[in-house]
Amino acid sequence: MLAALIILPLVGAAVTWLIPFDRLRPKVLSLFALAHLGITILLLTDTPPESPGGWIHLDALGKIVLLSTSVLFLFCAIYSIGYLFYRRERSNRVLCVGLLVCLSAASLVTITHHLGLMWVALETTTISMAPLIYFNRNARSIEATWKYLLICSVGVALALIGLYFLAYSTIVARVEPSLLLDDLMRDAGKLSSGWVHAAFVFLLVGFGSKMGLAPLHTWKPDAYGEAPGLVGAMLAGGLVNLAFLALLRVYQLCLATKEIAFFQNALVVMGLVSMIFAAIFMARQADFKRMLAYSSVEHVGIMAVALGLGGKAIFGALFHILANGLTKGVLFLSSGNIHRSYNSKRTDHVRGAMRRLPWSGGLFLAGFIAITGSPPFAPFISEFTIISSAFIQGRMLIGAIFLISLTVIFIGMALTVLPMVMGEVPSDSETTSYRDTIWTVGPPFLLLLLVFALGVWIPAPLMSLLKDAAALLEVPQ
Amino acid sequence: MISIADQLLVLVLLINFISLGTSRLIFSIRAVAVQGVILGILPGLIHPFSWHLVGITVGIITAKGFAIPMLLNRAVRTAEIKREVEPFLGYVPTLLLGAVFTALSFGFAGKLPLLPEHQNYIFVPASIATLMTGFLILTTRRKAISQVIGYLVLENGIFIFGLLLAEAMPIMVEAGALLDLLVGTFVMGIVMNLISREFSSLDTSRLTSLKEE
Amino acid sequence: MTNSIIHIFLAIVMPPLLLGVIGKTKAAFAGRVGAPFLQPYYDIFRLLQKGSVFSTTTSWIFRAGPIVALATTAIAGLLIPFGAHPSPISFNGDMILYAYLFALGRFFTMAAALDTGSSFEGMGSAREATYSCLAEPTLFFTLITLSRLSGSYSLSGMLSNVSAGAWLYAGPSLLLLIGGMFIVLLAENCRIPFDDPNTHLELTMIHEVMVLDHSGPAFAIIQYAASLKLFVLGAFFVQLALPFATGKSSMDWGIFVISMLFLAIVIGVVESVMARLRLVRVPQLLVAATILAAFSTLLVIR
Amino acid sequence: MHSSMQGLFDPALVALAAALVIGSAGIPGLFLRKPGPGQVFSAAVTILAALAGVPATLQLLFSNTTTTYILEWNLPFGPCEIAIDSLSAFFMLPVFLVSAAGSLFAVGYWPAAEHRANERGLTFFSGLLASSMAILLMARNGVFFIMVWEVMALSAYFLIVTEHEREDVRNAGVVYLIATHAGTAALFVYFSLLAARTGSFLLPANGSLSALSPFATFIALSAFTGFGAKAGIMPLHTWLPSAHANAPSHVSAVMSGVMLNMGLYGIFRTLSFYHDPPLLWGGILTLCGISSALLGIIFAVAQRDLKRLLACSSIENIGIITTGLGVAMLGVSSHTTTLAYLGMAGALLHILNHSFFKPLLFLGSGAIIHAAGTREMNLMGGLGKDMPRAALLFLVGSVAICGIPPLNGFVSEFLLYLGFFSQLQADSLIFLVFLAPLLALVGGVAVVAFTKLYGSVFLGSSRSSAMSHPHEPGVTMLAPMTFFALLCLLVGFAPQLALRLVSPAITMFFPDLNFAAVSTEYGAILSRLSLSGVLLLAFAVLATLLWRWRIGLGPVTSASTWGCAYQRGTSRMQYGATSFSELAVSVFNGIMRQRIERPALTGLFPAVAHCSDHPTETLLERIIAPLFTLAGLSFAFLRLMQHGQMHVYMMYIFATLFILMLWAH
Repeated sequence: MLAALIILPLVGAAVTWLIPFDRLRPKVLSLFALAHLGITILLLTDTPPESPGGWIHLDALGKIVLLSTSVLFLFCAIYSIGYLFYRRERSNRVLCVGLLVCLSAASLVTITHHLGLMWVALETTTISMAPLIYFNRNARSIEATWKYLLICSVGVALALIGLYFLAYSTIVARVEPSLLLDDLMRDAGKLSSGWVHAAFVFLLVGFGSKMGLAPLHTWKPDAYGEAPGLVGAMLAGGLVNLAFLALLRVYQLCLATKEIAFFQNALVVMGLVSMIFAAIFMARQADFKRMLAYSSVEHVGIMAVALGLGGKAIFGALFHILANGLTKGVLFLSSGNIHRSYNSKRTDHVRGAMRRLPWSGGLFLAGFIAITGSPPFAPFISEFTIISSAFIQGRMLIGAIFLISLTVIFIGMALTVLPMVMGEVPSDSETTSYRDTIWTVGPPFLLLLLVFALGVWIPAPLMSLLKDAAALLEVPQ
Repeated sequence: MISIADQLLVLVLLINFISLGTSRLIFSIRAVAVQGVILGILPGLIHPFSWHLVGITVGIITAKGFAIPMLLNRAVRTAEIKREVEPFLGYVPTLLLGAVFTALSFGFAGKLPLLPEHQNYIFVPASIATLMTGFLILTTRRKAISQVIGYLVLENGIFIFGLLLAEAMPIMVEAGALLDLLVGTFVMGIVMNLISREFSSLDTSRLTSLKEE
Repeated sequence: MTNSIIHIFLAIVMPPLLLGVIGKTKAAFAGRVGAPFLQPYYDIFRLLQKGSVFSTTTSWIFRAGPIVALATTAIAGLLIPFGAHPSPISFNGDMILYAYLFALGRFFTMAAALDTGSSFEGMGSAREATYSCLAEPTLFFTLITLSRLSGSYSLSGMLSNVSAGAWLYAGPSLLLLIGGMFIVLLAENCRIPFDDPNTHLELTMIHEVMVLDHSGPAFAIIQYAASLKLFVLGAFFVQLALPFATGKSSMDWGIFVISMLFLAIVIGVVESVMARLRLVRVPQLLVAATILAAFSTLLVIR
Repeated sequence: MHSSMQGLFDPALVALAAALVIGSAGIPGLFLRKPGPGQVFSAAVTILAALAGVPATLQLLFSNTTTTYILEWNLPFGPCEIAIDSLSAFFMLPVFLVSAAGSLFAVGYWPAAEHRANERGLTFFSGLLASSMAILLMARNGVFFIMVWEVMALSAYFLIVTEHEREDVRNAGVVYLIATHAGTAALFVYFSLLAARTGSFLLPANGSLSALSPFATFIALSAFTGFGAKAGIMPLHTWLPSAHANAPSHVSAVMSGVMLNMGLYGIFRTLSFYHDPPLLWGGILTLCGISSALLGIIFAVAQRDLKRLLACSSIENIGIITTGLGVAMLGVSSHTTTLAYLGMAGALLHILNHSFFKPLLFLGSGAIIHAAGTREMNLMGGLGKDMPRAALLFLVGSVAICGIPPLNGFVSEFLLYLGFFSQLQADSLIFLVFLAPLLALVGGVAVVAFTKLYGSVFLGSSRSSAMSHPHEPGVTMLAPMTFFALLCLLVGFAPQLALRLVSPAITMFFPDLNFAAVSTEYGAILSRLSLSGVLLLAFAVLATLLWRWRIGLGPVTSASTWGCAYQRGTSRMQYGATSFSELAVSVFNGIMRQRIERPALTGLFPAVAHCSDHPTETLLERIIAPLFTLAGLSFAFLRLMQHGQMHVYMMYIFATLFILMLWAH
């Protein structure tokens, strides 16, 4: 069953590679995405025990990330049917194949407990996304791909050093050398602290640069800005969470070593820095896709801060994985539509989107409201949990900085988004063949409904799942 | 045997300096290739014979010694650029910095809590020094190709450290690391070819159109 | 009961007499014989006999203006005590009603003026609005001081308490009050130095210009209401300035009437010896009055 | 009414149901292809729901029992309680009345047939706004409160930007959205701190908290900021004028008449938690209140836009209410029952009054705009002849809002005056009495503002040809206005009834104070007040009759206004709105600046020239806008960090690594 999770997308990749028709591929893609989601749900309902040797083990944390990734992927796949219809000028073979390979690697990240294997899978997702960012085949997209590739590779290389340090610390401690999470946590007490500390730093920086924490985020605006909408959605809603999952694993290890304080403080500081960066770069943003990229920087910052705060905020962080992922889907997909229709992603060209594309414009506006943490949408739940726990823990300064940068970000985003969607369409604006269709509007709309539903009511199973996951990250007394 | 490994590592350090000092890309590519070959030999010197060892050695030598350099050479040829002109930091300063870093890494390695059997080899300082060299190249060179070279040197540094735990680490992680290096650089190579087609140069200082104005 | 009847009788009959007295005084200063004391009564009756002309631009507001002005002043007259005698209607906080009734009257007078659509009347009502809202605080400071001195929250209470005795322990503040209140009295009734009831240079006028278009009975009502207002505010001032009270009721009524006439003479004197202020100076004088009253309040509550 | 409902069903549920029905009233319209039926349907449903809700609310108000319901929700913020006590019920009354009236007014004012583009959204969000406000008053869980609060704020935003093709509307919307979001941020702090204090997100019971506990003042201040921003208390009022001015009039009526109350409700609720508020809180509230009242009305005088003037006067009235609340708090802190009672009674009664006359005026302004086609007062005039009924109703509103007897505005201010005076004999808080002259000044300036408004709109003759055939509004527009006018008169002439309406809320607010004596005493005083009001009316009627009789005797002729011997008077020579207020504005020049561009006239026969004036938003244009520009510039400078230079990006990474390494060891 677990193997199917990995193999099915690979099979899909092979199939889509062989299909000669561009019109057919997205539909096949959606079929495989649907199957993947089905398997995921089966796995969530009855989870297989961990494999002998403990390499493969789907625990609560993995489940959350797997679920959000799979759901988001399904909607992106369906969206691609409508979207690629408007991109008939070029073959979508690489796109579909890349997406499926990435999905397979992503599933592997979520189900493995072997840090080395997880690292390999993570690097695979990075590489498999590179050609997708280059989908538009122009100078800007090639530059974006280049930066994305080099920075992420360096980051992941640093993570590898971190892993080596961990392994070496086991050797130094004369315990059975291994990179299995469970073994490491068992022997955590004995490991030599010097190496472990160094390992944590390298892992934080490595996975942080993949996740896009400031100031390691420099690739994000370029990659998100140049990639097609659905690729952006997968990057911002999927890959980010995978990197975060890797950080969660490190966090578990820190908890086991009882030397969590430094890691938590580092997370809080980097998270706040990311939010402040986002606040600075969000204001007067001339390109709405880059704006979304900075919003993604903001939200990984939020997750990092939540993780660093610990306590109740952990719940917020875990719920934010879902909330942020799905909301980013809404934003990127609808922004993709707007981009198609105006053939520009400059905010001074795009005006009156609600007039020209009532659905896409409205969805974009709603997504903006949701992502800035306004109820009744899911991100509000997580963000409020985090803020309140910051204040309840008496960490006023953190709470204050958090809240202030949220407000500044809201102002910046509002000043960018509202002029786009409101008002009249300028007479001189370019017109394209794009029209809102059920295929391009349906997926983001359903995602928005999902975000709304999660904002007012969390289903009991999901709630228990979140609680279990949070229990894994509780500071042991 | 081990002592030979040490001398080889000294060679590796020298190669670092070469790649820092030279301005001719072809030359530094060759240097890195040689470095890769040496690294391929090293495991054979420090570990008892096993087929797994052979596999790794062969894999590394083919990847680091031949596949990747070929790729880079092709990129250089298609882009028709011979040398790294106006680096962000001059060659002499980078060499000096490299020297400083190497010295520091030796000093630093002395303080690390190493296994006694690793104490008296220069594996750790060499790996740190190579890492530092990689950083230096990445941060001081503008051309895309020299940054790939920097990335390779970085990976080599990591690999040297990996030697310390070759027997501790299951094969598939090493293989995975290797594979990633390969695929990563391979994709980079493709991208670079695309770049050279788009811009007819691999100078990343030309790749600065994506920024906040 | 009898006192109430006398109160109402005086309120109805006496007001125009004050105007007559003022006129006589001014005439005396000018070395003329002047119109008889009862001239204002004649005027009002003559006006009542006349027909009336209404501007085509006006609506019912224009007609309502004088009536509301009269009604409000009359009710205010029922709230204020005459001399030592308490007023017919009196309850805690009636002083606030007293102050706000004038506001109601003013609102409708101004509306009526604006209803004619004449630029002059608009000008007049603009001035009236501004100056009266500057005069408002002075009245309240006065009320505060009195209420503090008397410990009562109704006009009758606080005014009947002010007596020769009060002057002994609160002399300075009362003096300041009288200064302030006299200015307000002149301003509210549009006398010199704020306004000139019988000039014909419209540009310089405040109240008179607002009623330019009223004619016949309406104008009669306005005239009467104006005199009543002078009477009502005057009663307040007299009770403040000349708080003489013998125990005997009839005596007190006599004292009240005499002191009202004396007030009229004083006003006449002031109007004869002073010139009209330039409009820009008017607010300054009003603010000065406010400051006087505020000081008096500070003196009593510190 | 009450007794009939008693046995049937629980009024709280009725109120909740009514709120939900109102909220969903606009939904069918969204799916109907034909415009019109949806609007009419929603109006009808809303009115019916209100008819059910008002008696229920009244019953809840007078029954001192509070029934609590637990709403099933699966969010990690503890149980979600819903309850209606007297305070909630009191605030809920206007919600039903005004929203119902507004929905009826909309049918005539914003006919679906003429506004196909935006009518559906307008109807839907109006319903949502109303119901969210009603539910807000029931929320007893902090997080649920914030959620409903934000729904309210957002639906108000969408109502404001109904005509978003207009530039100024968009700007107004942005300013509003930013202001309300900042306010919500303050509320996040507020509820978090409250939870930190009580251990759960449930709102604490009356008087259960002590102000001596840590952070109490911090909690109160965050509440004042968050709720004050919504209520428009100075200096958090900047969003208010443009938002109210640019929304459709019936929306402005709801926003100004009810939504501002929600901010006040938050403050009231917060203060009800504490049994020992320190003097500081009352002091802050009083100070902010009186300054909002004064500055608000001074801003109002200078406006030339009809609805902006009304909006500024909302700031004034909210200020008066806040002053009353502050005085009441001072009374509690100093244990003077009379002061607490009078302040609270004045404040609550003024809330009620404000939600009567302000909707009346805003609806009236809607009728005016409908008739005149402009909001610019300088272009109007003489509308009173074309729309006499609307003019009469508007007059009632204007007199009421100036706080002039015998209408309702005066009653609440009267109570406040009594409160100010009540400390005169005591030795503590004696300086409160200085509020009286200030409030008097506010009243005086209000008279200037509203004579200006009424005079320049309804009186005289039309100042421009811009007005397109003014006409009397239809019955759907007149009926709501009449309703509110009658309410104003009722409260004005029978204030003792109104006092009975507010007293349950007061007793609930101060559970441990006994108001029996004072309430009877002031009830008596108010009845005297109503007597004198009746007397005034009677006298006016008598005078009118006499006068009519006199008129009958003499000949009555009509001619054009006497131009003081000037023969060529035109209607453009009338005193316009700006010229009327020019003198008053010049008096308050320092506070309220009116930017006037005067042409330089030279020579004997100067060429044609134009003079323009523009009342400035002191806080917004002098302080906030420059701050934003500054922030924008500094951010633009910082954005250079993202310069596209690859190797520097690498340096960022290694620098981070290095710093973290140093930190780790």
